[in-house]
Amino acid sequence: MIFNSPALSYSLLAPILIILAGALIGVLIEAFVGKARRPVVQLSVALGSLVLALVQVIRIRNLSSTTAAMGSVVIDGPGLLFQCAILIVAVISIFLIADQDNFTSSAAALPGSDEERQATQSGTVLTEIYPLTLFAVAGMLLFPIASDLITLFVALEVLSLPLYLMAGLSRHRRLASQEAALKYFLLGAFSSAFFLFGAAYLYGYAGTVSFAGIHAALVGGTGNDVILLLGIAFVAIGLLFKVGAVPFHAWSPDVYQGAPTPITGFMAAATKVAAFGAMLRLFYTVLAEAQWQWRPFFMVIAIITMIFGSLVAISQRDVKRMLAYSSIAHAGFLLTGVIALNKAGLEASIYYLFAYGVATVGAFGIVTLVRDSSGEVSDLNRWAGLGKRSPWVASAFAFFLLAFAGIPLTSGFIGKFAIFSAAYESGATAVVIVGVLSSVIAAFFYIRVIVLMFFTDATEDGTSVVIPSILTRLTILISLVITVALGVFPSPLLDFIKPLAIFIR
Amino acid sequence: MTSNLIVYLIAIPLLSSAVLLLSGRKANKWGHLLGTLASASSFGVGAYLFTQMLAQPTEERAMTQKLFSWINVGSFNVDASLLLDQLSICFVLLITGVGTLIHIYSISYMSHDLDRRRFFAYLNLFIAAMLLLVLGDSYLNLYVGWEGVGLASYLLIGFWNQKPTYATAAKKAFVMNRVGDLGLSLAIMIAFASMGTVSFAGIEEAAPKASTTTLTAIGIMLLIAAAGKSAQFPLQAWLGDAMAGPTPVSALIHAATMVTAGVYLITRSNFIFDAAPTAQLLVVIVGAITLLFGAIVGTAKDDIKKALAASTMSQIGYMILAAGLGPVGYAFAIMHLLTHGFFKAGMFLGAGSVMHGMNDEVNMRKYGALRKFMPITFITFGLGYLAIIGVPPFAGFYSKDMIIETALNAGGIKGILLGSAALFGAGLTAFYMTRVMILTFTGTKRWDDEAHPHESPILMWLPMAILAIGSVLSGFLFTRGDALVHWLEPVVAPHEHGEHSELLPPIVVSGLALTIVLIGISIAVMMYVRRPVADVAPENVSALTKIVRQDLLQDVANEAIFMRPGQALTKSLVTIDEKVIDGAVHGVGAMAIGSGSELRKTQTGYVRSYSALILVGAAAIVLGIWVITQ
Amino acid sequence: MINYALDLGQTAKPEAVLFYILAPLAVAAAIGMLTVKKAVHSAILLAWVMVTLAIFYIAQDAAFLGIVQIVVYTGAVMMLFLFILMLVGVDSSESLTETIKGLRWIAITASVGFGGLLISLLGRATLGRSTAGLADANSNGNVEGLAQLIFSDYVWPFEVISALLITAAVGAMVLAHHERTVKRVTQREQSQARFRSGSLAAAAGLPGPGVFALHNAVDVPALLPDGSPAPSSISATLKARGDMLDSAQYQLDNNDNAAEDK
Amino acid sequence: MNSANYLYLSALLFTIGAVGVVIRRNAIVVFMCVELMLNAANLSFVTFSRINGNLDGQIVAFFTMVVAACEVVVGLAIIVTIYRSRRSASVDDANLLKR
Amino acid sequence: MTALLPLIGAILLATLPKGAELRAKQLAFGATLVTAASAIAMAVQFQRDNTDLQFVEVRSWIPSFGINYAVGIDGIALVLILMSVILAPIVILAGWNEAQGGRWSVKTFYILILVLETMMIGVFSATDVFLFYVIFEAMLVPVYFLIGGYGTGERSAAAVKFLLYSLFGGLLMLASIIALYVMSGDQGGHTFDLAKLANLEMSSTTQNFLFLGFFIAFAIKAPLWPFHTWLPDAAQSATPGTSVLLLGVLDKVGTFGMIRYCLTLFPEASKTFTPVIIVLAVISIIYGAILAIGQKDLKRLIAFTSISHFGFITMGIFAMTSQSQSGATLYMFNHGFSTAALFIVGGWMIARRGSSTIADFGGLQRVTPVMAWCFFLAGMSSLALPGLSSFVSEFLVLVGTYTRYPVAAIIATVGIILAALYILIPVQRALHGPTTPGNENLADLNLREKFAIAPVLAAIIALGFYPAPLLNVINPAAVHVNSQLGFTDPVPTVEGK
Repeated sequence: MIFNSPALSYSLLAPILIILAGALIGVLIEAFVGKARRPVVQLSVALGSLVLALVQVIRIRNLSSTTAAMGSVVIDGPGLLFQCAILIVAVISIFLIADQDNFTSSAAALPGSDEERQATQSGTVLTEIYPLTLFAVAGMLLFPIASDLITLFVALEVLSLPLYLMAGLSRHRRLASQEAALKYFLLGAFSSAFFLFGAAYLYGYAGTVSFAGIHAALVGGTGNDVILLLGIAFVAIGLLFKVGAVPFHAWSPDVYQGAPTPITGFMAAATKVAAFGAMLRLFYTVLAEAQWQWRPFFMVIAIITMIFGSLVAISQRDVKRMLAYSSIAHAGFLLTGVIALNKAGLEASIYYLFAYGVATVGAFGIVTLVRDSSGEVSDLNRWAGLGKRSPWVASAFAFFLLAFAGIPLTSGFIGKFAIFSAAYESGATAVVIVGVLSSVIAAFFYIRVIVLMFFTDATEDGTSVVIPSILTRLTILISLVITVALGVFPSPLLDFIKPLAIFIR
Repeated sequence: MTSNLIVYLIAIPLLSSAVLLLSGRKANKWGHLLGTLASASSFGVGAYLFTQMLAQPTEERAMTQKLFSWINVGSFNVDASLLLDQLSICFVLLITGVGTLIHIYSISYMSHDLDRRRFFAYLNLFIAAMLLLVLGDSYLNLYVGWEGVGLASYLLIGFWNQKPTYATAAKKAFVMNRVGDLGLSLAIMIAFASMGTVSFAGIEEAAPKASTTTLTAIGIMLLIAAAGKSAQFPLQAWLGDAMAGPTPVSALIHAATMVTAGVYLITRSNFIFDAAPTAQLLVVIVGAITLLFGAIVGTAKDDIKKALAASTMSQIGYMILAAGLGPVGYAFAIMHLLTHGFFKAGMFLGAGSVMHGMNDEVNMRKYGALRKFMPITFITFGLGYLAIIGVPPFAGFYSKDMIIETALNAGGIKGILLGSAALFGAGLTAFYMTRVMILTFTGTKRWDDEAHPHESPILMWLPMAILAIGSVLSGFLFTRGDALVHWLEPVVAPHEHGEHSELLPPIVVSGLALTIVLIGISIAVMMYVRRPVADVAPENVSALTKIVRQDLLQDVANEAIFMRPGQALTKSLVTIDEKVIDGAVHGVGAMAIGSGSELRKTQTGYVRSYSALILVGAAAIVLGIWVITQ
Repeated sequence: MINYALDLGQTAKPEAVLFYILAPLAVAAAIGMLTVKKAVHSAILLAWVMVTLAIFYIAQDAAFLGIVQIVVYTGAVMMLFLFILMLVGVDSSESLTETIKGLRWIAITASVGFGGLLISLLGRATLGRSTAGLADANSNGNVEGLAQLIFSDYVWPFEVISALLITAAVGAMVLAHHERTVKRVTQREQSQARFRSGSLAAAAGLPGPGVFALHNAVDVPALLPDGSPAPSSISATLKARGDMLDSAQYQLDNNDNAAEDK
Repeated sequence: MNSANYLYLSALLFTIGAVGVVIRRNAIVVFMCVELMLNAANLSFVTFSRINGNLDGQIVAFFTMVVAACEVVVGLAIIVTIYRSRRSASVDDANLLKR
Repeated sequence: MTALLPLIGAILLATLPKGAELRAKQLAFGATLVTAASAIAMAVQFQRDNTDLQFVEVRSWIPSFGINYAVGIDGIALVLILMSVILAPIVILAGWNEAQGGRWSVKTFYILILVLETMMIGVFSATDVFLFYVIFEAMLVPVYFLIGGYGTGERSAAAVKFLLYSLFGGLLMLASIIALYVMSGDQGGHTFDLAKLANLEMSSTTQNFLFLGFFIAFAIKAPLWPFHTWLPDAAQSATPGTSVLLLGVLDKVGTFGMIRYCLTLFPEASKTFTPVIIVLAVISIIYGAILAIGQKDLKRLIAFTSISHFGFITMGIFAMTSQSQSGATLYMFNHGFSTAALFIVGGWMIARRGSSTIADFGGLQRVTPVMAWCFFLAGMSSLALPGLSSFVSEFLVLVGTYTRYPVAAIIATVGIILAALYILIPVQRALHGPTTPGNENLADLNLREKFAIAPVLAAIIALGFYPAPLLNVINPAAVHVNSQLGFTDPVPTVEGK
């Protein structure tokens, strides 16, 4: 028996390795660097590794169309684009995460205990957030380029576990935050089980776990489709859970609301990119030939998701919950991109994911700013009159909402247009029409928030906008600039995406 | 070219009106003078043009002036162009002549009104619009003038609009006129659609080739227009209320000129009516009904102006009747129009003079024995009276007699019916006009002591006197050698004598008419001279009288047929708009919100129900697979 | 058994016997897991299922996995569960009455539907090939075969999984590790504080765990099972001095009432 | 005996695990049910590994065990945290976030 | 392009310091004046008889979707742009103080106005369907804030209703645009060029559906019965200036869109739907008029009159004769001015009285004669009094419609009677009668206000007598539109001179 030593092509894996290295350094910093200097050092390390990874991703874009790590991953255009998007979203989010006011000072202390108070007063901060974030980013980077089921599953867990943890680390309303972590974890594990079960069937069907092998089996299959379909179904459930599609969405409002807001923003934006990246790869390359079986299911799910997300968002009273339902609706819109199953759909999805991700981080960034004496205020009624007190913050938020609503001259519009036209091109007219109609419903609740901020007089209790720290300001500003730029002048990005958006099998 | 002057007829008063309106209070001192001067200059231009026309041979008398191309879209070409021919010059002279007199009268009559300048501006505006009406060379130009006089009429009726009833009267007049305008615009549309032109000349040329149906449709629409403007049945109701305006306005607009525009329209459109017998028949029916209607209403009016208004309505009924009789009647219609312009304007001015002396009292039952206090008014009014009831040789005799005669000769049962109506109308006219005379000038005084009746100043009585002279002489002048008939021949189709055999010889007709007039006078004398006149209208009168006092229920009918259903419709539509249409919109919204909050309940907050949801979703997908792999 | 389409070839007789004995037991244990009240029992039943599965792994030529299943899964992971169960309260038992309206029906319908359809579908499936067996793959030994794959083809996920382990470690630390902001109070200091607090009652300390005493002062007699004070439980001196308190006020039912009043 | 029987068993165990997640209230038991589901999946992998004649399935099962171990660490940490805050391990009590 | 001028103004405004209200107003006014001047200069250069698009400018915008920044105007667009740029300074001058009661600063108000003006010019000149759609939708935002931020009463509800209603229509249009885009891809390359899209081949069913997508969007915008209910609410709540821009200009985008997009892109479907649309238009005319009569609020009343007027415009467009088509465009222009006059003067009345309920006024003619006269004249223009500009257009529409759809024209003509009622009733209640308590001390127009309203009224009168300058520009374009659809005017049954 001869052992072939594996060729890993480290340069192609470098982005992930850089992030992992950053994470490990972060863990070591926890052990060896003094408390006072930790936040700065951690932030620099995290930021540095993210930027470095981004640079590396861009550097290897011409080396693309290669498999690496013994076929465990595929480095191709779309993969790199997803990685880019994730890294950019992560860079923006990291500033927000760096604003430590949002995290508990001592996760182990009981909520409301003296210990917690003392920890907070002593200025202790939870710098473990940084390595955890980096681990999650590493998982996300791996998720859309994974090209076998094992890597996909591992990546799924790598990105999920840190998020489960971080969801429970809010400084304010800690019970709710812990509850969010519990819910996210239990349901996440539940859906992972489905995913794994599906993977088992796919393996059973194809006799291999590699995507190429599954595709080959699909093309030249000998048995009937039952095992395959079960496999697709269960794997899809796992992925649909991550993107928050109905009926696998139920976790997202609760988790979005309970988690610390910067984490919510990061999670909402980056997880979506990663999960849709994986989904697009799986369904565009591996399972494209089985489209007659899975597309009808996806159409139904997309339609239900769009309508449900939009309708339920209307009656929300909490801004984070509302954004959660909005993200559900957006998951529906993005599913139309999966359904499209053509190159235009892929390009549109990538564009949409990036635009949506950036705007989401920005919007959640603003949510962190609206506080009262006991912390962040996410009750919408208390946002009334925000436009009067802090016109700039309110305007920025309104702009993000308009982008979500897909009003022209914002990035959301171009995304919506692109993704719907791709879906229409593929003949999914019904989905497009439902999409358009639910956009109207969606617009309704975005506008409601705008009304509340600008046209309603403030209630007497003093909700105020804190002066944003320089970091938060950076997050919001970058998101805003990108959102405007993508709305008015989307060409550079579209042109950048176009030649790269070709999956290799 | 003299035709270049035509535009000044209109431009002078229009400009004057604009100056008066825009210059504001600064012009209060001289505004009335400017207005009068403008009207007089316009009359001067008109008179000059008239002399120029007289100097031309018959065929070349008509002249046109093209100002500019007004609307030019595709084949729809309308020039702003004026036509002065034998028919329009009659009107020009009447409008500017009587108009000028009334301007003069108004200087004094309105001297105490703070807004006299505005009054003159409106009068000038009216003169300009009315001149445009009669000078326009196409229906569309006519339409501009047509609505213009409506606007002026609205403004003048509502001149004292701080009184709500007056404002309402103005509105009523405008709206009912608009009903007529509807007819006019439809007539224009039909004409354009079928003949591709809207000018008089063009339609006259095309009319013979057009189908009778088309022409009848146009004719009926024009009749509606005429009925609206000339207060003919069934659009007569506004005229009585229009007396809310200052008396000179009533004299000029609601007696002499504007209300006769319908007659002008029908006469001008002779080429259409002549080829559309059905429309023509309708015209005479409308005329006959209105002349009786007005006369009957007039018998029960105690308000001197309303009595005169009813009389106007009736007299215009005569004119319409005549115009409806075709080529034989047009000239007589115009003749009656002109004579009526003199005597009715004179009488209105007389009534104004009486009111002037009586603290603006209009109720004749509060008059009595004014002859002594207002001799000039009495005389001028009396001359007008004699003219209107048709006593020879006053003007009304000639014109009305001709109409009665023509009507009788219209042939067959139609002729007899129309003739009888005209004759009966003459009797009624005699009755109610005598009643007016008696109640106002003779008998015992019934006025309060606060009233100090006095004669009006010269500026007021002079115009009355001139008009009185007109009422005496004009009829004789027009008929001498059939002057007016021949003058108008080129416009209205040539007179074809002997088409119908005469039912009765003219002398018999005249005799018959005079007899009936005498009967009317006698009844009036019996009723109001022999018996004392109460200073309030008696209540214990027959049901018929009550109905007549209510203008034969015209307002009741209008209210019942149009106003109340209209209001109900408006109200219900407003409700429907709010509840049904907007309600549907809101309903959709509410449905979205409602279903949102229902669906929201699925988010129970229990992890276990979420996992159940995932399980259900998975089961559903498995079921789907189960179905498709069946 | 019903004749399903899914025919993957026959196994050896002993394996069949093994399966028909163990599989029903595993299913029974799994169902039992759902129906027992105590979490600990559930854990034991789960461990049994896992052991069963380990046996099946070994039966299916996955010897390494079978051993790992027992050592790692049943041994380590289930131990962790049991530790936590101890922490949370080993005796805590859960009422099995459903509190969320309608959920039980939904759960039963969905699960019967899901399971039934799944099994029915499996019965319908064909793979177009029969069991290949692992004889070839395991020709160099099962462990060697796995090692070959793990360190060549699947080395990348294997490396990445280390990230998972670190995450788990960091996570556990974040949630459990107390950052000391003040010096920990030593036992000595605690005891000194008790005695200096001014009240002698505090000095005695609280009763130890598992002791059903409502009062721990020396002047209160213990209670006999019938509720009467035990005469031997109190010092005669105190009794003589009359300092003994009436233990009736600490009767169980009285105390319940007192607690409620509070 | 047909090898497919392992698959039926696996499906059955998976379903039972899923039901357990839905009907049990104790967070730890719920989590154990998830473990049961993972085990069921592993059984499928091992069975398919034999059917397919390669060891990939066993590799996945092996990875699953590692992943499950990590998950257990994190999950139990979360459960303990919430237990310490609430003195309850019932998932029904964690019901602040809803609607 | 002229479009950029107001935008530059807006940016300049944004740089102004907080307190400088007067400076902001002056700057905004100046910017709109310069824009107007430049637009008029452009109009002078416009070649009348050339039916091609002029002042064409094409720049690549989003090449990957085939989207260009492509503009160009024909006679119809020119007239509408002129109307917009002329109304803008008038609105600013007339509503000099109307931003004061708003939620935000005066500066913001004028920034929004100027941004809106930019978009107005853009939307009329776009020849790229995508560009048009972008501006069409983006325009909603400034208007939304103008209504919601500076309006009165239930302003936020009205603003939301307006926005949602418009968005609904807009998104239906988006669906159609997507379909067009996809089809263009199938037929020789993705493009949004209007001319190229007009030549797409598609089945009649497809065409019908896509037509509806566009038409409903425009019918909501215009607004046509039964999509009108947002308008009265919006008009009631908006400031007069906003209302002028909303009804006078913005809603014209709807009717303009019908000409430019519905007719051009879907000629067959346009023909198919014409009967339905004519019926809707006639219903709008009568319904709007009757509802106007029933209104108690002055602004709502004006809004409903506009619904009636938009009925006329729509009818004119779809009757597709040269008279009706030219008339419809002219109507758009004239309606802009007469509604502007009504809203501006009505706004002054309301501002002075502090109430928009008609019953609260009374006898204004005595107290404020100039204002009363202006209102009266505006009202006369609204009821299309011959001699005023709106008469020409209304009559052209009617006469043009009659030649093809006589019954519709006849019913529509009944509207002129109702018009008399809906104008004269408020005139009587507000201006006539005794001066009611609360109205005795109202101030008459000041010099600024006179300057603001004078050009509007002058235009109304002058164009009534001499509409040729506009008609000459409109006619070729209108004929071009009709001939594209293969329509020629019906020939009169009798050839006359």
